[in-house]
Amino acid sequence: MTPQEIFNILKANFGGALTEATISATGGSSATGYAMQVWIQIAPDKLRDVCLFLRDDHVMQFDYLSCLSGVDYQNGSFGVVYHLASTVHKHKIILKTLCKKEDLRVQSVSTVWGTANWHEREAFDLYGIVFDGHPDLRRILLPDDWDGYPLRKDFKVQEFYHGIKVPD
Amino acid sequence: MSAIAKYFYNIFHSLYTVVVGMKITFPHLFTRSATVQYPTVKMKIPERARNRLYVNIDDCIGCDQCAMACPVDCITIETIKSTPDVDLGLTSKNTKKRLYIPRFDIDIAKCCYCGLCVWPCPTECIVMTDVYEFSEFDRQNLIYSFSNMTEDEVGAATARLKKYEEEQAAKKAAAKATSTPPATGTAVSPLPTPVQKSEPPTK
Amino acid sequence: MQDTSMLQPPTLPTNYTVKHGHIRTSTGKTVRTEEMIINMGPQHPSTHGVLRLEIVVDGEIIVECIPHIGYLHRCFEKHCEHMTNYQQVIPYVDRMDYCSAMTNEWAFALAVERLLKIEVPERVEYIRVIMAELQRIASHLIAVGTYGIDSGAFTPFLYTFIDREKILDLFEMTCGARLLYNYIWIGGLSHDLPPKFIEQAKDFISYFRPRIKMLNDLLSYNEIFVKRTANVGVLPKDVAINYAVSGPQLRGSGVNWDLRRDDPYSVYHKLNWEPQIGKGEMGTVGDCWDRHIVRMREMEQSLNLVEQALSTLPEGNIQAAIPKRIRPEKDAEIYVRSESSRGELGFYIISDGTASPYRVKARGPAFVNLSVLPEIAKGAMIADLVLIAGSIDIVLGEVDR
Amino acid sequence: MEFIQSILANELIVAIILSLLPLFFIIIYALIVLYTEMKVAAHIQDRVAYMRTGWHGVLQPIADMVKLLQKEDIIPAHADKLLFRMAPFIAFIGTYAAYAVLPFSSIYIGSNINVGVFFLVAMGSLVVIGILMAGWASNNKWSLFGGVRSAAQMVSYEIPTALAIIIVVMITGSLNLQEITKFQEGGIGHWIVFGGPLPWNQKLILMPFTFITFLIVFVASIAEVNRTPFDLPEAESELVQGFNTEYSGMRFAMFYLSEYANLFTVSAVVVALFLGGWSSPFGTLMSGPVWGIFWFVLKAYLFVFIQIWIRWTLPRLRVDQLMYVSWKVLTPWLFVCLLAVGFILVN
Repeated sequence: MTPQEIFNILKANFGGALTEATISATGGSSATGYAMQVWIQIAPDKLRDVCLFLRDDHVMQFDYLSCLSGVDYQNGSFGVVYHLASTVHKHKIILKTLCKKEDLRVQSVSTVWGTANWHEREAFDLYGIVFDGHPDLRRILLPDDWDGYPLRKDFKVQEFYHGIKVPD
Repeated sequence: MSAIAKYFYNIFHSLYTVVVGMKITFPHLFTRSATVQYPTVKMKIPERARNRLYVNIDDCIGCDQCAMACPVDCITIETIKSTPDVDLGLTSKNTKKRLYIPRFDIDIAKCCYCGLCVWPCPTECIVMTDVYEFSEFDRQNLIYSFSNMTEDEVGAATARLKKYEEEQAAKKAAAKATSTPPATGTAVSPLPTPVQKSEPPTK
Repeated sequence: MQDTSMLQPPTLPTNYTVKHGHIRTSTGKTVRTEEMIINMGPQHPSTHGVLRLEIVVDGEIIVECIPHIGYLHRCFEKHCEHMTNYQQVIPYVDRMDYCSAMTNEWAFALAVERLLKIEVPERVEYIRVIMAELQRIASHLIAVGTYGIDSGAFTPFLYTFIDREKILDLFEMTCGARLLYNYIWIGGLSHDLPPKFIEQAKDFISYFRPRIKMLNDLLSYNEIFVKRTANVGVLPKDVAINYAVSGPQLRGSGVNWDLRRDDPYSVYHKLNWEPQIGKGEMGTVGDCWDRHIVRMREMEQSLNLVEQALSTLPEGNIQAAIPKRIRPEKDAEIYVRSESSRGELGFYIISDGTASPYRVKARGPAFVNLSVLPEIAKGAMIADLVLIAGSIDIVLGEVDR
Repeated sequence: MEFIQSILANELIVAIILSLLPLFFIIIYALIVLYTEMKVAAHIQDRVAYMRTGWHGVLQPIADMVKLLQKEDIIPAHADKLLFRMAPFIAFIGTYAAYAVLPFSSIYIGSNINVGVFFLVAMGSLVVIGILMAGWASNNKWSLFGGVRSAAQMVSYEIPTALAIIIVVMITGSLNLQEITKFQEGGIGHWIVFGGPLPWNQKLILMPFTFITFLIVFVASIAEVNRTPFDLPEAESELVQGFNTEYSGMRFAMFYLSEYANLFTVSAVVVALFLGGWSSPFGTLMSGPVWGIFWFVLKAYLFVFIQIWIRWTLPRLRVDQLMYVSWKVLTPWLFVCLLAVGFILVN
């Protein structure tokens, strides 16, 4: 199933939640792997229902969340990108959600896919994106009392950590 | 299999596999050892081995390619332009040398031995030798400096360069009537977000 | 009086209260029992690196297991954003999963090549298959060797390392390094194969095939090892897919999923080979023994792949397609996955038109495979937890990035 | 031991000398076994052990001992000081006491008591107390595990050893080890492993049962000494180093010595009971008091080699599997052998 068909089915079921799918004419799908520049953008508060539908619908069956990554777009908005795949139908889709820098709140999908638990904790740890409904949202890679979120483009390393000089 | 048969199978099978395991390890008592007594016997190193860096400073034209290619920035080079009247001689590939190199340091403690500096060097003066025993007691000794210019040579070169530049500046001041240089450079714009509207992103 | 704050038991971050129970002894007296919180790691002989498992133990049975990672976090993704060109990221990608550096390099090079839409010459594809499959054997040898030590048999570890030395000699002969190669570049390779490579590789193949059978007899089919690993740490098929587990761990649970075939890249479709799946011969499907035997059989498959690739190696210039300046177009982004020895290794790259990448997200298989550990470790014994963690074959460089 | 008594009139000095004689044997023997274990382990794994200390590493055991002796032995902060210090010596007493009843040769036996074998089993359980004390006293969760596991293991493997001894005693008719060995004198045919010196018709039927008992005692003896595949108490990969995690220096050396001494004791017991202690396998050829010591030590040393060989081949069992083997496999089979031997001997 091509991304366009998936987008149409989603538009039929969820209408409002979907802002749009940028199916780029020029991008097109490269020989194999993910189509470049083809993703479906979803509002952060409708995320969990869309993902539940994507996973449980027998036509789609996106049961494999391959990768969840946070991105800092440097102009006041952060994105969370979901790369989904289906081990049954072997097709793939990319979902994106955008949230303003002031209130970084996205619905957690860790109840939909178990792997999202650690991926979301990493996104929180490195970007500060808060995932509502995450069972145990705390830092995963950095020490618990580290301040600041390192992967943000405007991150300044703290001078001392527990009295230890942090090399710049 | 009924429980009793399984019980007996377990016993005899484990005895059998224990004996099989021991039959495998026994002949190893008599096979030659795969280890080598290191300091007395040294393993042969293949000729492409990437270990310690060596720079043939005579060939180096100070182009800074290797310093830019290094992922960990462990090469620091300083150069002084030479005045046209001085002839610095030719490199082995007879390209003209125009820069003095007072300082060419490689911090081998930081080097990750990836070999990315060897690839872009135009005169192939930086190579990776197969010396792997170069540990030191003091980390400072691991900073290798390959430049062979003495202090006064550096002083002389800078003095000559300064004098030459003053002459140029004076000549340019004399011919001040020409037009002023144009403004250059544009700031690199940050990456815009995927646009809200549905038209595809511009190429 | 030294500060005792450090001495009280480690508080579990989650709201876990230690349960108390009562046991009636034979003399009729009731004895109060209490669960114990133990730190297995970050410095422990069998956590395969700096992984800290905080386990709540009732006697020998594990009630709760919480992994703490991040002790080897080297901010790989932040480094990538400061590199002056894409080629400089390759040495960093090597250091992510240092046990199978070749497959890491290939994953990253594949992603950037697709970003730039470069077609790589045929000879480079075949050499990459040879190198990646040899690296898969070397990585599985480490996994199998350390798994032997976890279960108590020290000797197989040294046999596997003798074999691994032969593969490392092949690598050192080709690209000069034994562990972190920086061999697969974007668009080609750093060196061509030396003249003696093919003949020495063929010797290795004929030497190594009987060694796999010997290792199987010594370890895999040994009844004590089977008793220790069968029906231990069973990972059911749907839980595995839900946790996006990949690689030998997913195939051990009976899911026929191998990215070399299901998300095809390079010339794997031209070579005939078969992904190995766990069938639950010694216990239930998806137990530690299945994961172990899948790795052993995958080594045989990799041997066949190397043999076929060596026999049909075409000629060509391996540095023809290396771009002079790598500048992907603005706002281009791509996620490419490939099969590293531990599972699906994916790179999500966003470029902003300059020579340095804007965002690189590395999806490490070990990081995801480890997240399923608390799920399957409940109810196991401490000796089993060691084996379950060993069967997941984690490398902390990749877990922490 | 009348020979020594006749030289020195005083009774006390004789007792001291007699009690110290095995100590010298143990120390020399421990160095030899340390060297053998190092070399056998190395060659099984296709590597050579130490080659620098002396010719082919001959002086390495001495170097190890000197290192352990002069190393500082640390006591953890909140350890139970008294128990912590006493544990290694209690463990060593348990093994060392067994040397009193081992029949080295026809004229030399520590003390020719007629409950020899029974004394052996009793002393064996002292080691358990030592290890438990070490496990509890070092205030470390891992060593607590090691101590508790070793208690469970040692207790449950003393049952098969005791049962097997009953079978041997039934055949030979006496508890005194010297009698048992005399009973098996006269060549390989008379050893209890092959049915003992009974008439042919009884011997043939008895052979399978005594051989099975021999195998079971050998397996139980490996468990008694905490060697792979039963080395749960000091399982490197799970419990870091089990009960001796917190020990270092002199105390660790004491545990080390008691482990190797125990290794010899247990093999010596198996040899004395089943393979005709100091009797030579060729009947009268090369048999006599001095040859007796040679045969006894050689046979025991052969078993020590086999245990080392097993250690570097097999993986380790889990605690519940360990219990399963002892209670569900070894003990029932021994009851079967007991009944069979009893039935055969009666008629």
